[in-house]
Amino acid sequence: MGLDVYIEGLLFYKAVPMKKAAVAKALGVKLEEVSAGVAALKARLNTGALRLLETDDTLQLVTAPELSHFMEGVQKDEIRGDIGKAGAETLAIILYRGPVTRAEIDSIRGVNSSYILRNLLIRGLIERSSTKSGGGYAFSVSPPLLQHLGVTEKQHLPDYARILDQLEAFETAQQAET
Amino acid sequence: MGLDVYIEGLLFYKAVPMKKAAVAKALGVKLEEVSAGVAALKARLNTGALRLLETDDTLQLVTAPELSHFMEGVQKDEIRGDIGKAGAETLAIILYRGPVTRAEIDSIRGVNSSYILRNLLIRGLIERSSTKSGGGYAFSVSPPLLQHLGVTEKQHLPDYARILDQLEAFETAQQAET
Amino acid sequence: MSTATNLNFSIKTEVFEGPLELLLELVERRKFLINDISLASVTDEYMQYVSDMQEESLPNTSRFVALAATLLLLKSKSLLPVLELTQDEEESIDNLEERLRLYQIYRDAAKNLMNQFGQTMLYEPLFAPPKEPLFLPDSLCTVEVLHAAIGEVVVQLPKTEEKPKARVRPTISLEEMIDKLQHRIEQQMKTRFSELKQEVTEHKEVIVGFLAILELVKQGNVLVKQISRFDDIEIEVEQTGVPNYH
Repeated sequence: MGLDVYIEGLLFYKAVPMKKAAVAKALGVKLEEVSAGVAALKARLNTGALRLLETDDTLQLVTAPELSHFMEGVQKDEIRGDIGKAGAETLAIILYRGPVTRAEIDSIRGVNSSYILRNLLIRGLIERSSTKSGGGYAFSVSPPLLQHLGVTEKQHLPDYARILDQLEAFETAQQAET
Repeated sequence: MGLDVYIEGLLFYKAVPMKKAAVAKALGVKLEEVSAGVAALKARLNTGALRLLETDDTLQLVTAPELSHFMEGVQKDEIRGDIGKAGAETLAIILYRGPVTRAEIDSIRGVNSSYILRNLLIRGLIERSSTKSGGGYAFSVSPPLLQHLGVTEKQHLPDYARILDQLEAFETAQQAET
Repeated sequence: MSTATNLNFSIKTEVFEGPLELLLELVERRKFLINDISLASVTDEYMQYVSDMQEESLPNTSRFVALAATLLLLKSKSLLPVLELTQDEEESIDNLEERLRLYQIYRDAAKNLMNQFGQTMLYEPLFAPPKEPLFLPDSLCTVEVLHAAIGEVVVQLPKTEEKPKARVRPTISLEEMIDKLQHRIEQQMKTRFSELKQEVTEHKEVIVGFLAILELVKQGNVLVKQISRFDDIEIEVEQTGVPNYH
């Protein structure tokens, strides 16, 4: 059996997002081998009901976007579909620039974002981790955020490439000036 | 998409055995049609980690028997692992402040606790009960854990009154804000 | 009613969380690109909005005032090119354009996110309690560890004033800021704005009055006469030519 089968079994059993490092450890393989297994699993799942949801450091099995309408009728939980202007701006910065500190977010938005960050953390839409330098937290994309956006990885967002191009063009222009 | 995909998605989401009649109802089809979908699903799943477990009147997604040795190891590792810092914090909140809802725990911790609560529930450290208002669950420490901790009266927990006062002051302030 | 007031009408009813959001809205509303010319041209509207905010003692006004200072410098410079700015000031003007461009990219991305959020959900399994009840305590399940953990939780409780709701006066008001700038320009240009200022008392009038003078200088509606080589330059304003903003 291929590594993809073990990854699938493990993620099915856990049912919640798993750190890629924990997957590698449970399988007794290196992180790079997990990546190969992930690619194989994604390809195989393609015709069924499940998809592999991937953030920078986690993996999770979820239902396919094509099923979302049907699933919506099956499930009971009320989905809070509103994130507001401030929430959306903060999420955009985290999606395209994350992991990113509060100071960076504040500086881009020109306002204090601590209240909205707390709100997004409580809703599970973002995750925080200690920064390498040790000063405060860095915020990054969480699996539930991708679940709510209906994509299995952030690169699949409809305008991901376009926005990334714009950001690159901006930075190139800035460097040219200095 | 074939009926097999809908059945797979539904069983994956429910995560427990489902009556075939309930599956038929959720899909809006007849029982015979479910049988056809089940056959297709079984054939498709054959190469992956999941299998469709069928009794006379129920259906359930399970891991393949070929993986059973691996899955046992995973379960053992899970038992050996500890609940972690976040788990201890969440458990402590439930011990001191319980019965307490997830929303209250999330607000106190400032992050989403749903995955941690799942783990504490699976380990039998906490219990959940429906709230009086009907909105979600309230969590309390399980009787075996109380016994394990040697706690007969919550009031005897160290700093009990002071900590509860501080938590209450915080929650009152939060409510005043919203 | 002047044109400036009309333009402000719909802006007034909107609530802006931050100064960049307001500024971008003003620029885009006129279908302008972001550059020093467009920023200078929306300065009046920006000042008007902040002035109203200040009058209503809205929270976070100070944020808007800080950016207003940069905008006024930018506008003053565009109208009076001889005005000398410090390097810091030049940078803050350049930075403003850059910050606004970067903010615009994320703001646009945010609009799409808002439309997409919650539309197509990918579901994870419901929680299924174990069939046979387990009890798996670990080394952290002791009263000592949990006491320490709750202590940590209590220490980490956020301060409740995090949510911006207190209505505080901005630390620096628009008037103070304009006073300072005016003083500088007076020094540099040796003009007599103060004479005009004496005629107006309301702070809003000071603000728009100042902007109006800058406009008048630009438009050549002001008679500048040099009385002698070493004298002050006097500015004479025809009262009918001053736009009435209020």
